[in-house]
Amino acid sequence: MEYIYASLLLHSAKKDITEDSLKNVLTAAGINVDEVRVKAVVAALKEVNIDEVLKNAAAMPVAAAPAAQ
Amino acid sequence: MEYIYASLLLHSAKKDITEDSLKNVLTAAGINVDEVRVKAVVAALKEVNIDEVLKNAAAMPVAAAPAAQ
Amino acid sequence: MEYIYASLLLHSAKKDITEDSLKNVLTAAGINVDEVRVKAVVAALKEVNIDEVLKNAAAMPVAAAPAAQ
Amino acid sequence: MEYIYASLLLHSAKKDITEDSLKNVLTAAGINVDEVRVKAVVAALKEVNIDEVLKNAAAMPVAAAPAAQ
Amino acid sequence: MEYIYASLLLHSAKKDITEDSLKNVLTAAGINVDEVRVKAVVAALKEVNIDEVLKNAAAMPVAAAPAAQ
Amino acid sequence: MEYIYASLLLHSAKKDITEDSLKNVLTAAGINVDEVRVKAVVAALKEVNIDEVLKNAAAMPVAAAPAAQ
Amino acid sequence: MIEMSITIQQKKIPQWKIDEVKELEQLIKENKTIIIANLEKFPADKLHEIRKKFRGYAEIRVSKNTLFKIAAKNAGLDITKIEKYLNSSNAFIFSNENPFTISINLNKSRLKRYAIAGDKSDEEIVIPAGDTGMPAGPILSTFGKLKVPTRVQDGKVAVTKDTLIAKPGDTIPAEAIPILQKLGIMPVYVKLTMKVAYHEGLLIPAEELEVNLDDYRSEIGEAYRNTIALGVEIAYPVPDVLKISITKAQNYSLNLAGEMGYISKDTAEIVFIKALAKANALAEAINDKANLGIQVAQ
Repeated sequence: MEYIYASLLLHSAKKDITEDSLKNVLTAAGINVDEVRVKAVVAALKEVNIDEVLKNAAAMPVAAAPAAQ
Repeated sequence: MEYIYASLLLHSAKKDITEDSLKNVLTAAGINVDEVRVKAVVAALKEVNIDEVLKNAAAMPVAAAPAAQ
Repeated sequence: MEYIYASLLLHSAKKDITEDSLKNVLTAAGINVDEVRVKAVVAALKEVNIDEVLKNAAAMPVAAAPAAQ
Repeated sequence: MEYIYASLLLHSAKKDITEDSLKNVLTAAGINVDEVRVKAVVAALKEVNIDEVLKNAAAMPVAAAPAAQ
Repeated sequence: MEYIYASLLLHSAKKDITEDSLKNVLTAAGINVDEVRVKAVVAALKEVNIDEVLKNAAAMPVAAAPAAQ
Repeated sequence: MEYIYASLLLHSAKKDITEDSLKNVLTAAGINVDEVRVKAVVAALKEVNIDEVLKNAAAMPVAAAPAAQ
Repeated sequence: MIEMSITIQQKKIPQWKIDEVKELEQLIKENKTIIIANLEKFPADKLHEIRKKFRGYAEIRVSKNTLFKIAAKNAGLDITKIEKYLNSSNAFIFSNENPFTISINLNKSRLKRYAIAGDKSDEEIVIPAGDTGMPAGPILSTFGKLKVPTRVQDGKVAVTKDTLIAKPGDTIPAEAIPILQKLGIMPVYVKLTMKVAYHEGLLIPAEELEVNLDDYRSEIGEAYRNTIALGVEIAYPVPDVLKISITKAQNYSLNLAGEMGYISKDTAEIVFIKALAKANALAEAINDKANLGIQVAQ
């Protein structure tokens, strides 16, 4: 989840999520950055409206309690 | 929520959440760090079992039960 | 909601919610105090078990907002 | 949660939430003010659109954080 | 479900779902295409507002995602 | 989500999800393949037991209840 | 004028009236709160029950308006403000309590009575299922008119299902009245209706005196949820709040991963859940349109 946390960190700070900004954050957290994954994340996020996703996540009704434990 | 994402990033990278590590991550994200907030968050997180919370978060996505004080 | 926030502030500080204490807080917040409302709030809150209400508010499933779009 | 109650009191009275106004309210409620915390809360609130947060409050996916007591 | 996955692949890539495009995708995945079924799926999807269906699916409680242990 | 649908298509056709097979399917769908993302998805899926995940995913009430209008 | 007539006719005034004015004057001077309540339609025999409940912090007096007026004037009250409430039959409540406390307690000390023709119900009236003890006979058709399902059991009428016959505010059907009496259902409230409160120079009209405690409860709940939401958003450094912040961040992260199809060990499940949810929804949608025999994966 590191790449997602880092992306949301940037997003909630209203910074652009670019390969560089993402790498900076991950590196600062002491993570060995996987270039491929960074590129993939940035590319995938371009296709997603993050605010929309978060809004829906918040509006989500009492969700699916996992079927079994 | 920046402080939380940064903390989760550190946590999932298995790094200690200290004032320094948190500041590093936030700064790398281009955020003007508020020393006082960093101190307060780090101190409060010391009392939280993050793994436990994440496990519950995943298992029960929505069921309000904040502490009543 | 000012009168309610002021009352909850007093409550969480473990102070009695009296006409005087309520007026003090409201005035300190720069609010022109309505004497009649203060009286009404103080009388009403005497009858309400605030801790109980807070506990229920917390326990209420946040489902409150189904994705109703 | 006194600092938040006090902040929302000011907000709902359409007053600016400054270190001074917050301290005034807290003091009026008989609370020993923690300067550091006041600073932290005021700084944090500056980055947040309170109205927006309140609008979404009902939809909050407040999960899994039962009172630790 | 292969026919559905293939249709969703085309849809999310913003391609028309035709008998040819569907057959192409299925064949590329090494699947023996059933012409009748292809026809049926393409015909049925014409009568459906796919975006609408997906939006409803997304609005469903999907939050539960137990973190991998 | 194209990469995911393509992976699901291959998986449900009982084909290995390799960089080549994934690229084939995506190309057949008329998608400009992003090599990096293909690599990232294939690498990530290697760490995941898809059958297990799908079983769990399907067991979620979520999957069970599409808006049945 | 009144004073004049008093002086002139003093000898004809019975002693009890003079005493009463004196007593009222005393009560007015000694109490911060005076509430004028309507006694019309209030059964006099119920007054003592309310008095009993108020004993110790409020005194209820039934007096003639003219006597109260004189007493008020003597006590230095600005009579012009309350004059318009001094008509018909009134009770006067004297207390040093907050007027809203009196209002709340009047509400709590309300009594109930049987309905009479023309009454509106103050609460939901439900005829409960079960044996009514009433012998079968013409009463059966009354139950029928009220659409209450019955059957006869050992010669007695038994109601087979809880049946609502009036909601609060509805006029109670006349034919139901004897049945309600036999069943011991008292759907009409007896309470003193406040007209106005006079409190330390403030005049508070009846509408403002009504206190709805449930409204307060729901406002407190709302305020609390707002507070938590704001605390969560700014990561207010209290462990219990941070737990919720973390949960929220995690929920957001998982959903974002799911929507963008980001697969890792932690996110594979949410990604596939979302993909499957969409695939299932689509399969179901076209299954409805044309019977394709597609098995919705379950």
